[in-house]
Amino acid sequence: MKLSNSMAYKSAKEMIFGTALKPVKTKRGLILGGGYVIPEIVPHPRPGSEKTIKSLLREFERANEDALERCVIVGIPAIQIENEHVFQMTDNPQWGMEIAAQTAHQLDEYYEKYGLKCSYRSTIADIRKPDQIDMRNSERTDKIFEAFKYSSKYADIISIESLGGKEIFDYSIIRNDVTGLLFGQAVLGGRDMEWLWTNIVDIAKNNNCIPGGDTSCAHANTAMFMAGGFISKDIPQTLAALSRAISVSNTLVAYECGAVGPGKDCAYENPIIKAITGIPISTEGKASACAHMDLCGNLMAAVCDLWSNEAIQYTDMFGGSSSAVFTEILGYDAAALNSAIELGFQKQFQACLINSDRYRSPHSFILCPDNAWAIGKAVVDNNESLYSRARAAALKSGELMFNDPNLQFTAFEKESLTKYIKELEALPDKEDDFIDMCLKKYSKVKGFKPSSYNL
Amino acid sequence: MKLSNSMAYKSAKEMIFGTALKPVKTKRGLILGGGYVIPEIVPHPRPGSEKTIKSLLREFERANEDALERCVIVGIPAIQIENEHVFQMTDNPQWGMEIAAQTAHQLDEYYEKYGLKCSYRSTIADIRKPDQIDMRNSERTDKIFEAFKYSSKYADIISIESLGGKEIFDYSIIRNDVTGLLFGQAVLGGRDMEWLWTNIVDIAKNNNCIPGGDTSCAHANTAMFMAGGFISKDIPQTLAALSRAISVSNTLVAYECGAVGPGKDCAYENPIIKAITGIPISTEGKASACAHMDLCGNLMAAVCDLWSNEAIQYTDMFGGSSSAVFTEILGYDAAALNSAIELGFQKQFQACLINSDRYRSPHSFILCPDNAWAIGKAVVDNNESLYSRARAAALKSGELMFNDPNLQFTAFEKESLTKYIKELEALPDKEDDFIDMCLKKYSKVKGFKPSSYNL
Amino acid sequence: MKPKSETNKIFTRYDINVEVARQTARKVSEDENLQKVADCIVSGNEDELENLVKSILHIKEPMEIINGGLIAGMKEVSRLWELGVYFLPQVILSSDSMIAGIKLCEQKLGRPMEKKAKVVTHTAEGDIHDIGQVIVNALLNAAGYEVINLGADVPVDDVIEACRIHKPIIVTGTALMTTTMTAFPKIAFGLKQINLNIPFICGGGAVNEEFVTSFDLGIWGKEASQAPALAEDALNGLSWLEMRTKWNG
Amino acid sequence: MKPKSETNKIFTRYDINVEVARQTARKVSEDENLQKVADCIVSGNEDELENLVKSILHIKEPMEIINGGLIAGMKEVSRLWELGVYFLPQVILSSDSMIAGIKLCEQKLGRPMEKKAKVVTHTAEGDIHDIGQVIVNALLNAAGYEVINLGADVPVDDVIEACRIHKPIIVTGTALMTTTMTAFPKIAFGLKQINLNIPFICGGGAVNEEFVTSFDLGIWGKEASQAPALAEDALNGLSWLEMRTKWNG
Ligand code: B12
Ligand code: B12
Repeated sequence: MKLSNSMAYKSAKEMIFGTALKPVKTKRGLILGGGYVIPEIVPHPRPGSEKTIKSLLREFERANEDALERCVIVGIPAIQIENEHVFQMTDNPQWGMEIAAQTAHQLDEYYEKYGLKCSYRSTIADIRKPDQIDMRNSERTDKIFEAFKYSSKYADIISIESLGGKEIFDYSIIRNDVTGLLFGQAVLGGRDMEWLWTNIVDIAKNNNCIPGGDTSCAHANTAMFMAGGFISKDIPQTLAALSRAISVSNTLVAYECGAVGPGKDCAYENPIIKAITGIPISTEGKASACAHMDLCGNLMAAVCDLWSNEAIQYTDMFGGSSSAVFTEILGYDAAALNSAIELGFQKQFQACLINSDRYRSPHSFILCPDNAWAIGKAVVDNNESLYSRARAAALKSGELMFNDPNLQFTAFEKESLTKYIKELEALPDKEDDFIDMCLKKYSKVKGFKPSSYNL
Repeated sequence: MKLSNSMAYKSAKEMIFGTALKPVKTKRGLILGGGYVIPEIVPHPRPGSEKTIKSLLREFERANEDALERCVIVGIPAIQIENEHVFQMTDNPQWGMEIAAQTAHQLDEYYEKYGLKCSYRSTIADIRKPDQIDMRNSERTDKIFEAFKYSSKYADIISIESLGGKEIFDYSIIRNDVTGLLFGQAVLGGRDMEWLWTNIVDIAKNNNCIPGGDTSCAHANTAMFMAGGFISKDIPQTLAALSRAISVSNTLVAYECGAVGPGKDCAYENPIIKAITGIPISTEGKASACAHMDLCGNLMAAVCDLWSNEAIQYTDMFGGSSSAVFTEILGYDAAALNSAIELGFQKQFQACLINSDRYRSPHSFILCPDNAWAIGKAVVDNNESLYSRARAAALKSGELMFNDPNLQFTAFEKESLTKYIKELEALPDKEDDFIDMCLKKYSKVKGFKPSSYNL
Repeated sequence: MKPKSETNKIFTRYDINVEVARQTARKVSEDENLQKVADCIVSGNEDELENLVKSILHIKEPMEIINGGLIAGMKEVSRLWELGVYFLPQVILSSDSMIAGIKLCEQKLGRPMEKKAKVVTHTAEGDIHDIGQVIVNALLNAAGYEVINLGADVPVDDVIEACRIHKPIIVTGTALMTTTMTAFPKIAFGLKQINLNIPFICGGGAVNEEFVTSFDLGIWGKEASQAPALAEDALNGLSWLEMRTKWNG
Repeated sequence: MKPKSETNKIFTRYDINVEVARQTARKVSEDENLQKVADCIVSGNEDELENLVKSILHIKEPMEIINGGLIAGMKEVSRLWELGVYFLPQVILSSDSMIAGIKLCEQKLGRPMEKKAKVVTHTAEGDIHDIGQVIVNALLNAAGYEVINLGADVPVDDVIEACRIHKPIIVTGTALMTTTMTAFPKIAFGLKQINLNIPFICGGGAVNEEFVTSFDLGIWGKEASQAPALAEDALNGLSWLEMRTKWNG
């Protein structure tokens, strides 16, 4: 695997929602990143429905049908549906397949009857627990690949939210330990992704399916979530920002192994990934309030190709099921963006989205297209190793944060950031040295097995 | 009462979201229509909670608290909370008051502790059923005024969704009878509002409360809802559009009697009202998908001052309670609009919103600012009577629809529209003649009592 | 079918894409006069129909006009509505016309025409959202049932009492508010207590299948247009449980 | 307090508006050495603390160091955390340091220091979202409990078995998925069947008060920071029902 050494976009100014340098075409002809933004709805089954394959099929049938029907009712021209596997669907790969097959059939019907352009992403659950099993060698690992094989027969796109390095990340995030984030996310997570995605891409190719991409959800979103909003006291916002910058190193690996996008919605690092690779990305923001909060609800649409809601549990609302309601909301968001494209106001519209959240928090600040591009540049300019590029990304984002006087910090956030940057600067330059250091430092972490990462 | 004879705005071009010619200042200093858009969240109690005052107080306490807390968490600078009375709150005016008092207290706390700018609208339920009681003389009528008196002690703003003319409207809407809409909405609804609002404005003044405004929800939204989306077969979209145009005649009456805004969110006729009066308006669009669909989810934000969600039932979602989640969504919508204002891109942003829905349906078409203004102009130019201005509005909107070649119709919609316009043209010019005709024509409608309207 | 505007990025007018080829009503009678009556029904022209029926009553038996013209025409209307050609107001106007026509015939007959059976309809206590019920009333009327219309905001006990008195083949309820739908299980309970196992069709935006099938007698009605077929089943002797199995789940 | 930026239209940084005046830790001991130990705990510096404890152990009794330095320092940390001055990582690092210090003292003592009581913690079967549990572990540890940490994705029977063996004063569960939280009532049922009426504190994003209080033994835990106080109540002999009344409802 060759580490990226150049930027797909010459500058952030060229980046805009709806268009990616390398668009992706799905089975029913829908093009992602091909000039307009497409909503991606993610319904989630209700508790209890996972008990039998029959009830789970019925649950997804309803949730997906409601979404498709709502498209026709309000005139949404195109939609992508994502079904994230619940544990049972990957643990019984046959289940995942039956649901994928049913969904593909539903899409076909709407495509035939109404001309609704639609595609389907199936996201396999990473059921490997780094601290409990050998990541490359366990029954659960086998099941994951089986699930990929089965689901890719029917899905347009396959994805995963992989868990490599999670044991070290979890240990570090609650200890203010940015070294541990580098090690867990970039070194371990990146290695796990390389191994995983080499295999996934093969499977996808064999089944004429699109290898979508991965996310550092397990790490950077945990950090974002814990940093929370303006009354949380879990971790400082600045640490979440650094975790996000670092995550580029591992998430990028999926594309370096042959994934072509669209990137997973929950990968808030996707603007940086798009700047480097030119692949189409799915992002989520304000409508994902249904699942978790972030402080960049508008900003995240600035360079999206698909616009998503993270995951909405199926339930009844006055206006129809939650799946229908959120499809409608996403559909209108996309319509406004596409309207801007059609009118030639996309740059002005983008500016409004960015300006809404640029200084709302350190985490949102680094995801603005200009900063995202700059961080991407640091990544490709320091491509000696997964480690070196992650460290460069973190340092760059620190620099950016400190240099913009409009970005405000609480005293604690600022203090912490100063400490993180000092710590990062003091780290060894070579990945090998860094790994040696970390293997020692984290040897006592419960369940950490270097062999899981071939170390 | 003098019928409006001039436009507050010289042209539609001057109309923009966030700013109204006649801003309104609420108790804690929050200014509505004073330069930026404010989210208005409307939580609705869960079934069962209405059983006792204790459980209802607790329900609203939670829903309101979640909304306020979410503002602080994600940094929303200002919010208006609306509580629409459920039947029990108006039927027992004391209940409505206790909830208003509790809410005012909650707002005070957040204002003191965090500086969150906030206000409270209490909307009394119109519990008069035109076909079953005398609108001006019944126990229920008394209770409504009592509820206004009690709630206005604590609320910043009071509103109602009045039901005058509903019996004739309901009869007519399912019979494709545009004459009945004119009679029910403009003649009867307008007369009811005049009587109602003369009293409400007095009560508000006595309690240092703002008389907000009314809506033709009972008529035009029922029509909009029945016209539905692209697979409904209840009534033609063109009839919903005419019902909307007509509704201006009655909704306007509240302001002619002294209401000063903000107009009620569910009044989709508000852009026209704003063009005529210059008052600040609340509107709803995409986020009100949680309550009902419309085909103008983006468009409705084009000239809004408050941006609302209609009503969201309290429930748990992954990301928090539905009240918190929708506050966050509305908050981001408002942030993008305010960002456009700050950047000076408000006209471009507005164009994107309008372009998204302009040709989505006949109903959305007539609510675009240019058309809204033109309809408003027809209203003030034909102000001999409630009837004449409603008829002029309907004819004008028909003309607009027919004259724009980009607006598409189904064959049935077009046929129907042709028929409605012919029917409207053939009607008498004088209101008295029209009333005579209608009193005869609708005498057999079950429960219709002309005395309810002093006819 | 293939998409009409492959390039439309903002919205798609699916209604225009799929607009049903506009079928017209079929001929229902060889008899010129009866066909004219049916035509009036199909076009929903009440005034014209009344004049027509008055004049034909001189030359035809009332029951012949009812069966061969009025009801035959209404059947065509129902067919067009089910095909998606007709919209609701067209059905209502036709139904109004038919009722007016039948009234004239009944005057001539000197007795009311026999209805298929009685049905009771209502909108839940505390709820004034009755448009759904109004539609149901019109459709059941048009299908030949005697509709005992209790109106909106009807107390639980009044519904039970009406059922006790009228012994309808079905009772319907409409609720659009989650705070009012709770009346339905109470009504069902009350009916069972006096041994009236009447199928209780519940509809309206607030209720869903899960809720309505959570109490005995309840059958969920999704669309008002299902009301006549539901009544038909009850008329044919299906129990509430059989009806639920057929329509729900 | 008055709003800081009356004109900010887009967002307000409430965190900056309300940032708590940065209090510092108070002095906990007159003894210079013990105060140094406490300072290390407060700053969460594990390496320095270990060196310090090693050297002081030559001149002080282990139990004196534990009580007068380590635990006293940790109490200050808890106070700052409750005041909103300290963030979670600061608490965790302090707790790590304290544990390391206690270990050294125990070596000198020649026996483990006595813990307050045993607690069992786990994350629900099928669920790998265990950060909530990790926080709970650290806080309970820091508060002097012996934590039997069963980890994530723990089968129902394993939780029951662990309770049977360890007889903890409380058992905790974390579930972030609505599809996994269903394990909790099963565990509660299993515990009752073998007559273990252990307060079962359930937390995690998926569960709410309503759900957790719908089964016996269940007490809803909103914030991980409540865990030590909950354990304290159990230690003081409160039954699960008394605890539920106090913490929920
Ligand atoms: C129009 C409307 C009104 C009109 C009512 C007009 C009328 N006479 O019905 C007016 C303005 C008066 C009104 C008032 C209020 N409303 Co209102 N209203 C609506 C709206 C926008 C549309 C309802 C409608 O007419 N639908 C069209 C009909 C055709 O649909 P339907 O009845 O569901 O019927 C369909 C099916 O359900 C089925 N069906 C129905 N019955 C039956 C029966 C059988 C046998 C069968 C087979 C089928 C069937 O067939 C139909 C389709 O074919 C809804 C929005 C929504 N999402 O529903 C809110 C809504 C129902 N209203 C709401 C509220 C809160 C109110 C008020 C309390 C507001 C206030 N504070 O003033 C008051 C109510 C006061 C009271 N005590 O009742 C809430 C209810 C919340 C809740 N679930 O509890 C809703 C959901 C809107 C919201 N805010 O979210 N409202
Ligand atoms: C980070 C994260 C992950 C990480 C998990 C990291 C980890 N080791 O925990 C990763 C990426 C691995 C992940 C994976 C998945 N996730 Co996830 N994840 C999240 C996210 C964004 C944040 C969770 C988090 O860490 N919160 C921070 C902690 C501190 O909060 P907490 O545990 O709730 O604890 C607080 C309180 O509850 C309390 N508490 C907790 N326990 C206890 C105990 C006691 C005794 C007490 C007193 C208090 C207490 O204290 C804490 C506050 O002080 C949430 C979003 C959300 N809204 O929750 C989704 C979420 C939980 N995930 C979700 C899903 C669907 C998944 C996947 C299935 C996705 C997929 N297809 O791959 C997989 C799960 C696979 C599996 N079998 O488990 C859904 C769950 C939906 C549902 N309700 O069923 C959520 C809600 C997001 C969404 N899509 O909407 N996820």
